[in-house]
Amino acid sequence: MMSPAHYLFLSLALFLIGCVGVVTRRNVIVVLMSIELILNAVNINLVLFSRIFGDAAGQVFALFIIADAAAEAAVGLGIIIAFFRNRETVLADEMDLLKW
Amino acid sequence: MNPTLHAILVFLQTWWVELTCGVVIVAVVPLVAGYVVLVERKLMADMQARLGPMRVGPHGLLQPIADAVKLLIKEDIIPDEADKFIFWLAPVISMVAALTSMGAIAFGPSFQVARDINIGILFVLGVSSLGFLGIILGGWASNSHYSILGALRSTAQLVSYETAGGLAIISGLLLSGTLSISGIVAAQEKHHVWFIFLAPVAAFIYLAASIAETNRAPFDLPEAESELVAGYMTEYSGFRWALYFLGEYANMIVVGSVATTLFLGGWLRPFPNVHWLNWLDFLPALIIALIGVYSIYRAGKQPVKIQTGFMWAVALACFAVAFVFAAPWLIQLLHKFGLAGSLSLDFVIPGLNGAFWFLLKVSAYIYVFMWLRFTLPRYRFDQLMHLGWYILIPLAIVNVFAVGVAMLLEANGLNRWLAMILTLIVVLASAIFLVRWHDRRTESASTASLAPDSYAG
Amino acid sequence: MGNTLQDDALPNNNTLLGADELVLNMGPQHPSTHGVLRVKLKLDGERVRGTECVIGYLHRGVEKIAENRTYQQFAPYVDRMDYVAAVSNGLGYCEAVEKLLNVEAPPRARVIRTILTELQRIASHLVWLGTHALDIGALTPLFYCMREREEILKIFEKYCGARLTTHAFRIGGLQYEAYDGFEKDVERFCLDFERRIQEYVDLLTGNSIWIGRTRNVGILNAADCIALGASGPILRAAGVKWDLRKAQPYAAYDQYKFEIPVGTNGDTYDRYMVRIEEMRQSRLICLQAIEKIPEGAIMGKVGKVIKPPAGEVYHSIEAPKGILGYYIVSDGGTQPYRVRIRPPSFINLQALDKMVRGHLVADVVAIIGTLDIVLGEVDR
Amino acid sequence: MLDSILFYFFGGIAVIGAALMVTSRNAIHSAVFLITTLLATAGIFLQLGAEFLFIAQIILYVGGIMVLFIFVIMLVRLDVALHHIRFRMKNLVVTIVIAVLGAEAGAIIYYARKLPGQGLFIQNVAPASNLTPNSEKLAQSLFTNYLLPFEIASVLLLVAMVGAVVMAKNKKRSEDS
Repeated sequence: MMSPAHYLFLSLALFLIGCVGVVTRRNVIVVLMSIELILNAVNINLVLFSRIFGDAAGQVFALFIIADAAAEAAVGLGIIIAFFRNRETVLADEMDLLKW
Repeated sequence: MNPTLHAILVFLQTWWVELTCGVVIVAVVPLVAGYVVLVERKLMADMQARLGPMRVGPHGLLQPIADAVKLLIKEDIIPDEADKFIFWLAPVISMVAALTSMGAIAFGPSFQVARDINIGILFVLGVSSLGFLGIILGGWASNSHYSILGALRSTAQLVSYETAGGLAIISGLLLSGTLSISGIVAAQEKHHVWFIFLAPVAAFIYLAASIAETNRAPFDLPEAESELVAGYMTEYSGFRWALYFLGEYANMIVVGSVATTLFLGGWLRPFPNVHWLNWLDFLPALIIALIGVYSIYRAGKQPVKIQTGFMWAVALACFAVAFVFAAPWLIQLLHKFGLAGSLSLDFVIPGLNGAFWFLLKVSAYIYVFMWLRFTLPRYRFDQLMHLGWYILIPLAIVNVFAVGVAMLLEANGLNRWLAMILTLIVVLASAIFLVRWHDRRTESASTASLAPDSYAG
Repeated sequence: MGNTLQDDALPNNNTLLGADELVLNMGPQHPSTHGVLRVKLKLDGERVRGTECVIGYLHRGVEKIAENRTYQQFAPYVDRMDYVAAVSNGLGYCEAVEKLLNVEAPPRARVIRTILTELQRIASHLVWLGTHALDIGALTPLFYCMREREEILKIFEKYCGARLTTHAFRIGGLQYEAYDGFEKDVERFCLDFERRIQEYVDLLTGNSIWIGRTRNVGILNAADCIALGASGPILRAAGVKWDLRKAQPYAAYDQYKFEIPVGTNGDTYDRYMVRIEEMRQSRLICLQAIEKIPEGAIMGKVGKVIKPPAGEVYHSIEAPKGILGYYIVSDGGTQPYRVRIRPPSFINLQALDKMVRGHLVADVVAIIGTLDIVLGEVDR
Repeated sequence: MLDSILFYFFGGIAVIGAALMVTSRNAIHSAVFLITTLLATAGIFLQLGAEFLFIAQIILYVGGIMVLFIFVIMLVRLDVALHHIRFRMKNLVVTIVIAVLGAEAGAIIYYARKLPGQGLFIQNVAPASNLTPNSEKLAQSLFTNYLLPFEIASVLLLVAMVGAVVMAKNKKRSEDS
């Protein structure tokens, strides 16, 4: 097994790229995907530490995060579809009304 | 010695079985898939009162190769408005997913790439489900209405039927108590029964779901040629199309293997624990030898000389294979006369025979696929969805519970078969209820909803 | 024809995601539009909101050609309209001209005509059944149907040398005497055919998928049928007992006993059942007819040059697909002044829009199949 | 040896895929690259000995969530909006985010090197046998210690599912069908 730092760097890199995606992209769907990427980066850490400490708890939490990501994607995409139906757009900076 | 070379040698020494199996899968499965197509065409022809491919080779035996060559040298067309990158990628995904998922399948006690992976069946399911990314992306990338309709249909269909199929598999897994492929087969050996007899409803649901997952008739809506031309494959031609096609047939082999492993006893021969049936172990060699004899018989009837030669070649190949199957027994025979010295090939018997029985069962499963395809008309999309969501999925859930209850009853001392039959009755009753309920529902719906629509114009 | 795409007044937000409706071009190159029919479908998801048929890809100007041919010369052209039922086309045309000339074909000719026409009806229905089942996804019936149709075509070939576009009849009667063993061939086919029909019925009628795909699909009730002029099995499936063979008998139909099968619902399943039963009835007619074919001449009193008196005539027969009418105007010359043909496929195709609205794409295919159109006849 | 090859292979694919995902203009391409990244991450999980998570990642993430994404992208017809999307490097926020997080990374490297004995670069891990067979261990943990969170997660998924259906369902459609 590689040293833990390697995994941490990998996870950090993915996390950073995800953050950049969230901040820079205007397309809400891609923003959601970037969030999935961030969650995934977190998962790498959890699995890594589960391996280091020889405890399954880390993997259990990684599973919970996957479940959470699924829930988030479902609701997020539901919102996007509802929004698209009303405004015909999926761009973040055009979502500028609190109510329509 | 050069350390890198040494490392490579060590690596090869450790993994050579796996690597060989991998190479065999990648090299042989496309060929096998081609021949599955030939068999399908021949069967279809037989059921439809015609002959099928007869031109290339005796009885069309070389047809798959001719097809492959033809597809390879065909013009490679990418539509102008297509998304070139995805259009290129999609068939590759389909094919790779199908071949990769074969890695965890045990084609016999010793033919397996990922041998000690303890999530074997999940691996097969998960990776083969990646294949429909290829379908949906290909449908999207083609930029054609037919393709996108086919892709949408296939996504909805696969998601629905994977649920039902997954629940059916869970019933089998409950019985075996392990996710590992060899563990499942071992469990069936230990229980002295194939799981299809303990969980027949699950096996049936898996059959239906696997037909739907592989896009075969009567669930072949994503590529229904009379409606959507060719569905997601409409814009594909040449070798890309061939990749899709091979992926589809490889997928059939995968689902057949899963069903065989889970419900049909994997590589076990019929009645593996009954000793007076041990003569069944001779059957593989005998059957293959008989095929060879039949080939010789047919060789004389070939109209062209080269075809006679080809039939002889087939016969000799059959004899060679039969000899390989029979070799361990022959050597035992030689031992009786004190001839063969210390040579013994007994260790290959389970492997070879296992592979034979496994492939035989997979073929039988695929034969059922084909048989249904030639017999049944195609479902309509809404009917397909209703069947999946209103009947198969609830039934699969009920079945999972029933299998659990049956196991509990057995653990509490009830006879296994009694427990099984009791729960089976419950499951069948609920199946009848579901079908009745659904029929009544659609009948009232169709009379109510049709009228305003059809007279709207 | 039919309603155009614009007149559908459904609100836009009724569709999936409120997006524009998808216009799907089905044909002219599509596996199941039975030729070069092009149907523009306006889809909401998979639900059809409107259709527009584009026809004319096979237009050959048959009616105009008639004005430049003598009456005999035009007869082979009509075979090329409904090319799966060429004999029926020829019968209609020959009888129309005979009516114009005021001659009658001799009894022997009329009986042989009846036999051949009924065999042709079976052949046409077999093509329909095979392709219709193929459209719905059943692969095998097609080959069974073609196998039986082959027998019929062999009889045609023996009789007149041609299989498809036969030009079997001549104005005034027949050119060819029935060959030796004609009765035996027909009888053998008819006796065998009952068992064959049972094969199709076994494959399809009770199959729950088939029932699901056809029952309540493409309902066209009696009033609509009459309003649209739909005829043939479509009309009878809606419960109207109207068959020209009984209503205004032609050829030798008045001599034979047969039933007119009718449906109740007017849906695709009823049309299927009606056509299957019609095949059985045709078989019975053939069996009755070959029992005694009257002796005598096969050609009526028609001169070498056909020159009908000035006037007009309309004659219609019950072709396999519906009422096939010929309206011929003569100015007293050797060539018709005007020929107008009422092709059943063309008229029946009008019902398509009404039948498919609200159904799914898969049903469109089933409904085109159940209409039993031949594009050669639609476009002429 | 094999370990490091696998790690760099999967890690490299993951990072490259992630970068391409963020930068590609077409949302479908983004989704494809994200799928690549997720698969590579699954490979990392496998290399870390978490087989069950490996397959859960493939089945749930790639087979479930990403299909949902692709489906939605196909439904909302992004080609209309494609021209508007560009990667705006100039944005101040980007710089700030990258700077802050990069600084954090630097700090980690710095302190990790300083920690004596049990730093991050030292291979001081529990024996792999502790976690094998992995799926049984995971299941035991999940259904004993973490049963309540597990149930809550399932309720969460149910709620999300209902919510998504409610939001995505066209009201007018639901009336007439």
